[in-house]
Amino acid sequence: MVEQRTAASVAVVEPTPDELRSAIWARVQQARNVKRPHTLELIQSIATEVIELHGDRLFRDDPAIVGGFCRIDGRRAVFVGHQKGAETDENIRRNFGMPHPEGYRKAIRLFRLAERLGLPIVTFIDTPGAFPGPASEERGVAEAIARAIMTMCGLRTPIVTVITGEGGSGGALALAVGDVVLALENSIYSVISPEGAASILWRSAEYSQQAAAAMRLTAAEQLALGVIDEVVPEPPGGAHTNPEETARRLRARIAAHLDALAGRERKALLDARYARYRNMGEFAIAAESGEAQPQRPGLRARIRRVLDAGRNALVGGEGETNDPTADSTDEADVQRTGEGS
Amino acid sequence: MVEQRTAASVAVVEPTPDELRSAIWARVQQARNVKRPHTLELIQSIATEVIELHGDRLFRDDPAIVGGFCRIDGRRAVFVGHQKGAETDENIRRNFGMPHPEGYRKAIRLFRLAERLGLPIVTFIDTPGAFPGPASEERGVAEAIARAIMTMCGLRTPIVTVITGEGGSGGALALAVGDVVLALENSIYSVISPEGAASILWRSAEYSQQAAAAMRLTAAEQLALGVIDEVVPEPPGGAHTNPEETARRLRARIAAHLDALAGRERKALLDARYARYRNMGEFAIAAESGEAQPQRPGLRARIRRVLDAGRNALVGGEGETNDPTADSTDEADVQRTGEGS
Amino acid sequence: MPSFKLPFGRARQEYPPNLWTKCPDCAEMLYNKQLDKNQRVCTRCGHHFRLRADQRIAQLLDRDSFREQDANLESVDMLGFVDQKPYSERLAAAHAATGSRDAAVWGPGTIAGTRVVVCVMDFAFMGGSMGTVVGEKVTRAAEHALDERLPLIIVASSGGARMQEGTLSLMQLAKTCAALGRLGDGGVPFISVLTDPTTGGVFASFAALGDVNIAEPKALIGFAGARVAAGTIAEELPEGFQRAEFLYDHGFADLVVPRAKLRETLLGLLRYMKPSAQVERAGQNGSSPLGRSAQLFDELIRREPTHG
Amino acid sequence: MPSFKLPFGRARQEYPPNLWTKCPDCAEMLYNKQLDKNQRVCTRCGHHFRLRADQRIAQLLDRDSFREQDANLESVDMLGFVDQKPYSERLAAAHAATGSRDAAVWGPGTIAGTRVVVCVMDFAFMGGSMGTVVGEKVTRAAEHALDERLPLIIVASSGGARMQEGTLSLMQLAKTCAALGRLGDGGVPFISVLTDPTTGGVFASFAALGDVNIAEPKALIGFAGARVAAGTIAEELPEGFQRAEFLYDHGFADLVVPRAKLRETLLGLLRYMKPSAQVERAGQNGSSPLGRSAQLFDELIRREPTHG
Ligand SMILES: [Zn+2]
Ligand SMILES: [Zn+2]
Repeated sequence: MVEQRTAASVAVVEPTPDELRSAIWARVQQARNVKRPHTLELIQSIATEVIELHGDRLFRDDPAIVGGFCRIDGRRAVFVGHQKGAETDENIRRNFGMPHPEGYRKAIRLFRLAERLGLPIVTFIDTPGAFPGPASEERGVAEAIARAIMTMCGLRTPIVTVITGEGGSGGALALAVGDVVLALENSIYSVISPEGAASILWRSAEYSQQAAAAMRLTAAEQLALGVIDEVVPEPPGGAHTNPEETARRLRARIAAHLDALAGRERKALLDARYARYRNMGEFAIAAESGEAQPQRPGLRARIRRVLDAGRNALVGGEGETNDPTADSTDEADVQRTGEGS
Repeated sequence: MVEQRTAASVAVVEPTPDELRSAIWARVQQARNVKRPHTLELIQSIATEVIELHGDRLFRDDPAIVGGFCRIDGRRAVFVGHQKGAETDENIRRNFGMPHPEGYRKAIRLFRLAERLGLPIVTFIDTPGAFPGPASEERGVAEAIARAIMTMCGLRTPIVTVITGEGGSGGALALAVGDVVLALENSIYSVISPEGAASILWRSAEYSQQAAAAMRLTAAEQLALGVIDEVVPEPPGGAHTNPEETARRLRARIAAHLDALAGRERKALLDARYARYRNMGEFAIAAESGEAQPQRPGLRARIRRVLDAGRNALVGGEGETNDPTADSTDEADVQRTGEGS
Repeated sequence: MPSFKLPFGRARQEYPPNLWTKCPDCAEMLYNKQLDKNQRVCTRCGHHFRLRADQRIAQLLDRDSFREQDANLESVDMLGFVDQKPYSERLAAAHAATGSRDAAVWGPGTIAGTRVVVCVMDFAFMGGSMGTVVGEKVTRAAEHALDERLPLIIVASSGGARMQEGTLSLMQLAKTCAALGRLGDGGVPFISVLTDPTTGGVFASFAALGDVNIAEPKALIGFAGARVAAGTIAEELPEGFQRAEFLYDHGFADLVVPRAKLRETLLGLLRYMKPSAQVERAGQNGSSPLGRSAQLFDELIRREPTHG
Repeated sequence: MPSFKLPFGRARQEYPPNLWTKCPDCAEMLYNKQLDKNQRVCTRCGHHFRLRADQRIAQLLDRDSFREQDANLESVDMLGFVDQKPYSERLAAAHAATGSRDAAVWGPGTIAGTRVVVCVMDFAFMGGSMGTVVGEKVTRAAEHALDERLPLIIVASSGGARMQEGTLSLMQLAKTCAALGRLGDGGVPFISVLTDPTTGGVFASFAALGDVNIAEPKALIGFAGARVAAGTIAEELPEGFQRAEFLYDHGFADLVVPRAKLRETLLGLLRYMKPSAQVERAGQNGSSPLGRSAQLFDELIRREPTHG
C-alpha cells in the first residue's frame, strides 16, 4: 500500500508495512549488534581520563553496570552505564548487560557520590532489561529499579543520558532519568522487548517484528514522542563501523549539554526535570455525556504526523529536513524535539 | 586482701579479687540469662501499642533485630532492638540475638523513617555481638555497623538507648548511639566478650572472669566511665523475676528522657550528641622531655575512685549513696553521672 | 459461561455462576453474597479474591467519605497501536466490560475520621496496566497529598506498564517516582498496599517505595513473570516465589496483612505516620513545581496550540 | 632472633636478618635495601609487607610536605587494666619498641601539590589497635579536613579496638563515625585505604566509610577473626575469605591497588574528589560544633577541675 499524503513540512512516500517492519527490525538488530561500542569503550573514547569505581557497599560488584569518574574535554563528571561484552566470555561475565539489583544499587551510590562532590552525571543505556532470574527477584530488583528512578528524579546535579543501544524497559529507565536524554540513531527504547510484547499480545514470539513496529521503539520515533530530546547520528553503516567517530559526535553533544546545564540554578534544574517527566504521555477528558474530549486537541494528530515522518526516515525517504541518518557536523546533525521540527 | 580506704564520699570495705570476680561474673550471667525479658517482651510491657515493621528493603528481614512503632504513655516513637529468644527454637530463629548485616540495614531504614516522620527513637541493646559467620562477612557486617553508627550520630530526632542485657561490642553500639544511654542494673557493656578478651589477652578462655573484671563491663562501672548516663535498678533477683516491674521502671525513665529531649532545638540536640561521643575516652599530652602530662590532671584518679565505688557496690557494700541494687521509686532510683554522684 | 468441575458430583445447576463462585485455591463453591460479606475472602481456605476499585474503597474508607477526582480522564492511543486488536478497541471493550474509564481511581477520603489521599488500582481494567492515565492519577494523588499534607495510600494491583502506550507508559514509572520523591522529601508519609498481582513496572516504581509496604496474603508480587524468571535460567523456582510471604522474608514488605485486618492495620499505622510539621530539605520541599496539583499543568496545556 | 627455614639449604649466616627479610608468601630471601626500594613489596611474588606510618607517609606524600599534628598525645590507663601485663607496661614497651607514642599519625600534607589531610595507622604499635588516642587523631584529622575543606585520606592498619581501654575504645567507633558523618554532610570527600590487616572495630567504623575505598592486594580485611568465623559455624570458609579481592567482589572496595600505583591512584581520584563549593544541608554543615578542631574541646578540658 503506497499512498501519497501532504502535511505541513512532511511530504514523503509512505513505505509498505513490510518495508517498514524490515527497516525497524534492522534497527533492532543494529541496536543489539555485539560489535557495537559499549559503555566502557565509549567512555574511554569520549573521555581523556576514566577511573572506574566498584561496588554497591551492600552485596556485590555487578559487572553489568559500570561507573566512575571521567573527564570529557576538561569537564569532570561521573559516568554510569550498562555494560555488555563484545566477546562471548566477556558477555557472560557481564550477564549480557542485564543487571542484578546490586548493579542499580551501585549506580545509586555513584549518583549520590556525584551529588556530594558537585559533579554532573552522564549515563549510557544499553540493556535488554534487568535480569529476571530468581536471585534478582530475591534481592529485590523491582525495588532497586524504583529506588534508582526516584533517586535520579531528585538528584541535585545535572544528568545527561544517552541511549546507546538497547533501552530495555525499567532496567534501562533506572539509569535513564535525565535533564537531557540523547539517543544514538540506531538505538531503540521500549517498554518491553519486542519478543516479550509479541508473546503477550500476539501470543507468539514470531510477531516480534510487528511488536517492534507497533511500539515505535526507534530513536526517531522516540524523538517525535518527546521521550528523547535529540538523536545523535551514527557514521554510515552504524556505530560499530567507526567507534571513534561515534564517540566524537557523542562527546560534542554531551559536552554542549553539560555546559548548558552547568549554569542552571539548582531548583530550576530540578523543577525542569520534574516537569519533563510530569508531562510525559497523553490523555483525554471525557465529557459528561461520556464522550472523550482530547486533553490537548490536535496534539495527537500532530504527534502522529511527526511519528510518521520519523518512520518514513527509517526506510530512507528522501528530501526530509529531519533525516536522522544524514551524516553531518556536530551542531547541525541534531534534531530537536518541539514545534519547529 | 581487705583494705580500708577513705576518699571523698566513698568509704567502704574493698572486696577481695575473688569476691569481685565472682560478683562481676554473676552480673555477666544475669545479663545473659535467657529468661531475661528481651526487646519485644519489654516493649510490649512498656508501650500501650506496638506495631512491628519488617525488612531492610535489600536482602532479608533479620529476626535478630526488631523494630517498629510504639506508644509509651501517649508518646509516639520508633523502637529498634536486638532480639533473643527465651526458648531454644526461638533463640535459634533469632540467631541468639546476633544480627547479620541486613539487621543493621533494617535498623537504618527504621531510623530514617523515624526522622522523616518526626518521631523519637528508643533502642534496646541485647546482643553477644554481630554474627561473625561467612555470610555475615560476605554481606559486609562491618560496613553495616559503621553505617548504622554514622547514621545514628547524625539522625535529626532524639534517641534514647537502653542497654538491657548484653552490650556486645560493635554489634551493640550499632544500635546504641543515643542522646541518653540508660542501662539496666544487671546489663553489661564491653568492647569484646569476656571469652574473646581472655582468649586473646590471656590466650585461654579460662580467664573469662578475669577479663570480665578487667574490662569494667558492669553497668555501675560504665556509669562511672560516662559511657552510660543512668543505671535503672532491677527488681530484687533480677529483671526476669519481675518483668512488669522492670518495664514499669524503664517506662518511667524513657518517658522522662523523651520529654526532656522533645523540647530540644535540633541543632543543639545534634551538637550535644556529637559532643557526648567526642569527649569519650582520655589521653595524656607528653611534654617535650617525653614525659606524659595528663590531659585533664586528676580526672583519671577521680574516675578510678568512682569505678572502685561502683565495683564495691557489686559485692553489696553497705551504706553507699549510689547502690544500684537498691529498690525504690521511679525518680529516686536512678543514679546520674557527673560531679555530684 | 465457564465450565468448571463441581465438587461432590453435584449438578451444575446447583451453582448458577451469578450466585456462586468457585475458589481457585480450594475449589470450594462460595455463595456470592457470603463471599462479598467476607470481603471476598474464601471462607474455607482464606484465598483473597481480587477486588474492584470500588469494593476496595468501600472496605477501607469511611462510608461516603471518598470523593473521586479526575474520574473523566481517558486513555488515548498516541502510537496508533494495533496488535491483534487496535488499542482504541481494547479501551472501549474494557470500558464496556468494567464500567470504568481506566485502571485507577483516586481521591481524598477518611479512615475512621483520619483524612487520607487514596489511589486504588483496578485489575479488571486491562489487567490494571499503567498507561498515562494511571500514571497521571497516581501522580495527582501524590501531589495532592503533598499539597494538602495528607498521608497517601496506594493500593496496587497491576500486571505492569501498558504496552499499548509504549515508552509513554514506561515514562509513568519516572513520573510517579518523581512525585513520590517530592512527597517523601516533604515529610508526607506513603503506605503502599500490594495486592494480587503487583508486577512489572508498577512494582518497579511507586508500589515498591512505601514508607511502609503491606502485602495481602499469597499475593503474586514480582518484577518479571515467573515463566520469564524460570525460562531465563534453567533452575527450579524457590517455593513461594514472588508471593507476599516471599517478599516479606526478603525484606521488601513490612507486613503481610489479611484483608479482614487491613483497615485496622492502616488505622494503626496512620497514628504514627503523620505528615511532619516542618519540611526538612530546602529546595526539595513543599508544593510541586506544577503548583497545586494540576493547576500549572492545566496552564501548560493551554499554551499548546489548540489545532495541529 | 627468630629462626626460619632457609631456602636451597644455604647457610644461615648468608642471610643476616638485619640485611635480609624472608617473604612470608613465597619464602624468597629479600635484601632489605632492595625491599625498601620496592616500597616493601616482594620483588618475586608481589607480597605487600606491612609499613610503618612514616614509611607510608614517605611513599604517598610529597617530600617534606607532611606536618605531623598532636604527636604528643599518649594513651592513659583509665581502667587500671591488667591482663598478663598491666596496660601501662604494654604502652611503655610499645613505645620503646617502635619509637611511636601510639598507633596513628595525622597531619596535613600534599600529593603532587594537592593539599590533603592524612591519617596513617601503624600496626607496629600494639597491633594498630584503636584506643582513645587513635580515635582522637582520626577525629581531629576529620575535623581539620572539614574546617579547612581539604580531602581526607586515612590509611588503616589495625587489629581493631584496643581491649585495654574497654568500652572507651568502643566509643571511638562512634566518635570517628560522627566526625566522618559531618565531613560528608559538609561535602568534603574521604578516601579510605585499607591495608593488611584492617579488622574489627576499625573496619566496623571509619575504615568502611570511604566515599571511595581502596584496598591493598591480598590485605586481610574483615570484621571477625577468621578463626571466629570458622568456629562459629561449622563450614569451610570461602576461598580468599576476608582478603582485599573478596571485599572487592562483594562490593565493599572500589579498587584493589598495588602499592606501586597507590600514590598515582590517589592523585587521580583527588582530581574529582574536591570539597564541594557549597554546603548542602542546613543544620549539618560547616564547622564542627567543637569549633576549629580542638579549640572548644580544649575549653571543655579547661572547665574540668584541675584536681580530683
Ligand atoms: Zn478457598
Ligand atoms: Zn614473595
